[in-house]
Amino acid sequence: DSTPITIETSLPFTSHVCDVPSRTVETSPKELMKFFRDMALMRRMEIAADSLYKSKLIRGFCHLYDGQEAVAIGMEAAITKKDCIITAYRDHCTFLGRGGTLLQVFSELMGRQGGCSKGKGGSMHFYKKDSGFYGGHGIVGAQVPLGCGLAFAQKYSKDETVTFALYGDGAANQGQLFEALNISALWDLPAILVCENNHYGMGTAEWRAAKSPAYYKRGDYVPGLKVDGMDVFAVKQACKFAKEHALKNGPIILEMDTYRYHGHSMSDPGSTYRTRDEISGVRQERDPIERIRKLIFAHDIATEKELKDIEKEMRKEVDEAIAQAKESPMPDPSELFTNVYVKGYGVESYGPDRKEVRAVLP
Amino acid sequence: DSTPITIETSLPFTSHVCDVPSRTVETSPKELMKFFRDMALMRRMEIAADSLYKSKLIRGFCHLYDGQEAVAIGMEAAITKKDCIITAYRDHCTFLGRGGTLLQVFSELMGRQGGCSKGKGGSMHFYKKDSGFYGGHGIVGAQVPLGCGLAFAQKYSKDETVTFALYGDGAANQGQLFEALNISALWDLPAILVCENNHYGMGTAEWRAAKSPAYYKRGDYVPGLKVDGMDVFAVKQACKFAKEHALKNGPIILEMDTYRYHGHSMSDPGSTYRTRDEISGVRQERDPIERIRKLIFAHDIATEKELKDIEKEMRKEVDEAIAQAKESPMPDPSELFTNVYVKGYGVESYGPDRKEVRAVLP
Amino acid sequence: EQMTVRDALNSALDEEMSADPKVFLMGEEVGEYQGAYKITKGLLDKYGPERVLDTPITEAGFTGIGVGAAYYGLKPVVEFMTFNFSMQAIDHIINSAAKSNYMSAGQINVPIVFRGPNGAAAGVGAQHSQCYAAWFAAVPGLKVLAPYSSEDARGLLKAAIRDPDPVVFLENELLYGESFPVSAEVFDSSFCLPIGKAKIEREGKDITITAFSKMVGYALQAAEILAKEGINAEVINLRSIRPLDRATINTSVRKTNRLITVEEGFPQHGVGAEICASVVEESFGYLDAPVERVAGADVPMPYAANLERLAVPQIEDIVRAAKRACYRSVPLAASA
Amino acid sequence: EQMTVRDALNSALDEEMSADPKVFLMGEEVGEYQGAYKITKGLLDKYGPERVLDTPITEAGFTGIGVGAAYYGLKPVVEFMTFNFSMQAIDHIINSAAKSNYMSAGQINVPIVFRGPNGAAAGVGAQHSQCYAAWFAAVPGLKVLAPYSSEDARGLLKAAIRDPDPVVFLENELLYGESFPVSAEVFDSSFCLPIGKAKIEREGKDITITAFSKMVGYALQAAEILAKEGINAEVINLRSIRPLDRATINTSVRKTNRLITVEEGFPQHGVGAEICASVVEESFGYLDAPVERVAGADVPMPYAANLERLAVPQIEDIVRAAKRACYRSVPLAASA
Ligand SMILES: Cc1ncc(C[n+]2csc(CCOP(=O)(O)OP(=O)(O)O)c2C)c(N)n1
Ligand SMILES: Cc1ncc(C[n+]2csc(CCOP(=O)(O)OP(=O)(O)O)c2C)c(N)n1
Ligand SMILES: [Mg+2]
Ligand SMILES: [Mg+2]
Repeated sequence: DSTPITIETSLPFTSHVCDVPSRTVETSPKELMKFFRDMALMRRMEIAADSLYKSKLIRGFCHLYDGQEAVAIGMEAAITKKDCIITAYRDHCTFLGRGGTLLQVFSELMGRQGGCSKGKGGSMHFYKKDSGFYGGHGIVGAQVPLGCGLAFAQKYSKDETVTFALYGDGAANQGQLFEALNISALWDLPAILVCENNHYGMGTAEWRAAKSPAYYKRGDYVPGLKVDGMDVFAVKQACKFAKEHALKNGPIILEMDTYRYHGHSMSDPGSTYRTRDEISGVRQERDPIERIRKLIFAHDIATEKELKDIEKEMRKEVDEAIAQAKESPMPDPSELFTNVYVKGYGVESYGPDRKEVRAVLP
Repeated sequence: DSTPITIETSLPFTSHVCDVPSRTVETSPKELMKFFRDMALMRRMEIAADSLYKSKLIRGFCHLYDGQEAVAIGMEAAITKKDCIITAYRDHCTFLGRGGTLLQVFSELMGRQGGCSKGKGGSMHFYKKDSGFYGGHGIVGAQVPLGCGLAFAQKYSKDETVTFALYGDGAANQGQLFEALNISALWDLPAILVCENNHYGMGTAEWRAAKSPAYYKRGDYVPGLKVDGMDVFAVKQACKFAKEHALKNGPIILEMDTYRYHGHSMSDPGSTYRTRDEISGVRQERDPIERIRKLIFAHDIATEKELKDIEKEMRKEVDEAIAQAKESPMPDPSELFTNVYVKGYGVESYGPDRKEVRAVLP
Repeated sequence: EQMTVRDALNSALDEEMSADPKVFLMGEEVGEYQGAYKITKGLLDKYGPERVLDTPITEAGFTGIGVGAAYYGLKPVVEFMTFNFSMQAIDHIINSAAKSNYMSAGQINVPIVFRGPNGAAAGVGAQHSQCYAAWFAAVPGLKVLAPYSSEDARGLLKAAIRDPDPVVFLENELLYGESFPVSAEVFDSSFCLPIGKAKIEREGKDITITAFSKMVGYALQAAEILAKEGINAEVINLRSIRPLDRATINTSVRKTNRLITVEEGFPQHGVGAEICASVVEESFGYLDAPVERVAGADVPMPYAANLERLAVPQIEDIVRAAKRACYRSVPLAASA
Repeated sequence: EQMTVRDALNSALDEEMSADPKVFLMGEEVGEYQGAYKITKGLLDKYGPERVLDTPITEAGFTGIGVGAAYYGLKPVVEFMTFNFSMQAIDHIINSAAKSNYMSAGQINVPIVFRGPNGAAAGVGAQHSQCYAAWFAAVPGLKVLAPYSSEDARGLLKAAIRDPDPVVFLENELLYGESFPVSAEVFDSSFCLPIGKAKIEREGKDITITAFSKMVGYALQAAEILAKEGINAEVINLRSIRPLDRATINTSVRKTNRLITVEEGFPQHGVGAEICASVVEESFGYLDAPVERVAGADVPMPYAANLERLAVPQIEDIVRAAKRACYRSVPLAASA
């Protein structure tokens, strides 16, 4: 059902040295249902990852995205797979948004062959180059210049596409971001810097890490927009606006006001540096999925039961993917030595006991 | 003669999120004569360094400061030796301003024992810790966080002093500067960032390296002042203002509009990326020494001949220092192994042929 | 009595801060969060926000600030959440810290400690698992320490903080929670270990095994296994990678005539290569078998558990290499 | 015919840019200024500002941008004015470039070249003289090349640009102006040298000398002197530090039974240490004398001319070490 429905974004946009997009957006029952379904799937996937971690099937770092779903979904709704996305370690949902599968996600998280990086990357290093997803980066801030480099390549190749480089409020203070922004502005690169401001960098509240936590203004001479990142329509509208802007005028910053429900990673209970009231307040008043649920009801698009059924379906999809992923074998030991290089020139590479384990690189 | 004389700075100051200091400054015949003498000495020293380089007595990189003298002199006039200064590789005159001697300068430049770093540092690495000069740094931008660290230590030690960290227009784009500024602002450090904007970073004009070459504004949420860096009184006034500001409110940026007459370093003729007219225009209209000479005449403080005599005297001082420096011996070969550590624990260190040359570290 | 490595580090920081008001801590999450790995737990409460400083995630900036404060005479202890992030700040560690005393002919010494977990942890992938021991210890002007036990951690961290030169202090996340027996002496607030001295953890006569950090534990376990097969291994805990205690290593090899080096880092230009070269230079004639290097695999760290296990030395790798070295007493060529 | 190293590099860049529109150059002063050392002279004029990009002095930013462009499939050649400044960007070289192909299981390869002068120049002091060969070549995922002659420079740079993996290309400022004889083949635009292969610059039977970059010239001159004293040295120009051509080195040592390694970088964990370890591992029984390492002094680079000379290997250091190795044929211990 594609009947147009006109709605307003939750809040007006606030801008820095640029126009503001309109608050009025058009949607349809179909789009509303899609947003609900996609976000519910992400939510469920992350909850499941949490359990898998607790049962020790996922190891190391694991950063969950629940609460921030509207950013990934709204952004995808505004762009195509020819546009590029690059993000940090909190990358499961971004990958899913780009068309990655649950099976790839869970296989990667459990270090199996079926993972999107064949089990070699892990939670922080998801990629899907064929639909413009360039990772999954573990070093805070690094993905921003990398994303500007993708934008450079798009412009160099005259592709008329743009790159969205996502980073956190903590990352927003990184010097390399300012370096890359200056170069992007000098060269008019179609780079959109998306600050996912979830208000904490690990245990540090934004104002403790930034003298000026108005991240949409931090580009100084680069335009910026502040966006309600819990409202998928605001995100979509802002990303559309930004893409047009970037193709014409070069870089722009989007600050997405969002929230992560989980702790920073699995070792962080997420409750020492913020109150439980704060978290439940956001859940009650700003949750991106609940917002869509309400809109669906308001426009009589589906019943409570129908939405619950969808959520059950999502849960089932997730459970099935996990079951399948568990069947995916561990990588073959020979994979230890593959992909070090594209071209290995037949030289030798070594294992810990080099007299016992060595391989000739292809 | 300390009779007060009231003058106006060449231009009004332009400010960014702060008040402007008054253009009216008080001076005296004595101060005017001192400024003339000090700047003339610097000028002569740098010209002599140029000749020494050309006769191969100075090796490697050598970055000259002629044209920018008003910054070093005006800054010193506003502060004490308990305040700290840190700068980049263009450091000869800053060192002299802090009370270093010509003999130390030329000895260091020629790699002799008498140098301020005993010949081990070279042109880019002058220091005078006993009067608050912390170098002389070769890596573009690095001195800015280092300077903020000095300011941190001053505040930590409750010394009520400040640090001036000098950097070029090219360095102004370095990410570490933005990182250090954010931290300095969060911690209210008494750090004064002095951008010596000589309009070129090597062969790159400011606007080719910076989307926004308004360096006094680049601190965004940090106040800034734009200052005529060719007017020693404007510099002095701004530095006084900045010191007071920094002690009370934390960091501030001073952009000094200045000019280097020489090329970037000795291998750069300095004339491929700018016109000879531009250079001679600055010399004729904005030269910091000529400005003082005119003021001295305008206030009938000395005659043309008297000033010429001073310049001759400076030349003689410089020539004598060079002659003396030439007598200073090369460092003793044993110095190769000194100062690697303060505390060497009696371990061995090695020369290229370790079986032949090794030393026990003290 | 027992003490965890975490407590050893925490108590060392605490005591040195209490002894010298110039000592202060800075880094990400060291204060209110009590440290990402809780090494700085309780110190903000005890010493206040002027001496325990939470920084933004801007390693280049805060490291530069730390080094500048050390120029002035303070004694900063800079925590990297892990040493992987030190690469963003490495220019300050090398060019601003390590070289200043030399360039200034002794005017500007830099009493600073850079500390944090180094090398492989568990399941954290390629960007979070690198060992920086060989890199940092290549650079004159730096001192590089790598504790294994609680005694090491406590004694070496105290030594590092008191030292007038820049010290890179490489911890291991997987050891933080491990308990070690410690003597009464170690509990004393004056306790301190010498920089530049290795420790013979286990005496032996048949083969020398050098290791540092977590690998010391593996080497000791390998030595137990070897003992059962009649091979009596001497295990050297390097403690200091720079200065490297060449004397202790060579003395041991001159006794055992055989050498295995163990490390988790990449093999090429590693600590093992240096030790091998140092022994060949000083004690060539004493070697009865080729030196065996056991090191991290020559690949970025994979995530999958089975591959990760293959990528870092295991006890059996050490045992196997040791046996190879011991069963071969005549140079290869001679027997070929 | 003769060609300078500068012309060799310049022509290689020119030809590869003309052959492949995906190749572009970026760095400080590479365009309008024609390169700080004039390696990119004329290329802005020829290829325009879209393919020859002057950057601000922000190494972390522009290196990250270069790596990102390579992710997308372009072939950036990133110039560091000198490799000393690569430390500001080293996180991108290691974590963003070297590890991506592995972490993505082959999805994201990174066809990029990082080039510029490396190591000691003349009179530029401690912060501008570091050799990064051992550091970079420690890291799996990178390839590290170090040309000596014009043939090397041309053939290896072309190979680096065509290679699908990240290559660190270490030049030497003091060689830029040097002329070398080159064959007609080298002038051909298809000319290319294999990555991972060393070159035997001079055959000999008495001792093997390994070297790279400027030190190859010193080794050759030392070999001339040694020849007059009846010592016939084989000189190996490594060309590739990673992959290291262990086969060529070991084959040579099995013939000569003696080895000297020469490099300008710091000794600890250096290229010499690795070569020594590799030879001990593979050819221990063939060694008739301890391996001799000749390397930069274990100190930051001093400025004064006399100290600087003492801080880097001289021809006489190589000659002396070679003689020591040759006059001693029996292991030390045996004679002790
Ligand atoms: C350079 C660097 N320093 C430190 C870390 C450790 N670390 C990982 S995530 C993180 C917090 C980042 O916060 P933010 O940018 O707000 O992103 P969020 O996790 O909230 O999505 C830190 C400190 C790192 N990965 N890289
Ligand atoms: C990180 C780094 N990159 C490059 C260089 C080489 N370099 C030395 S000075 C310089 C230009 C700096 O210009 P600016 O900051 O304007 O200072 P000025 O020389 O004009 O005083 C460059 C590119 C360096 N020393 N450090
Ligand atoms: Mg955040
Ligand atoms: Mg400049």
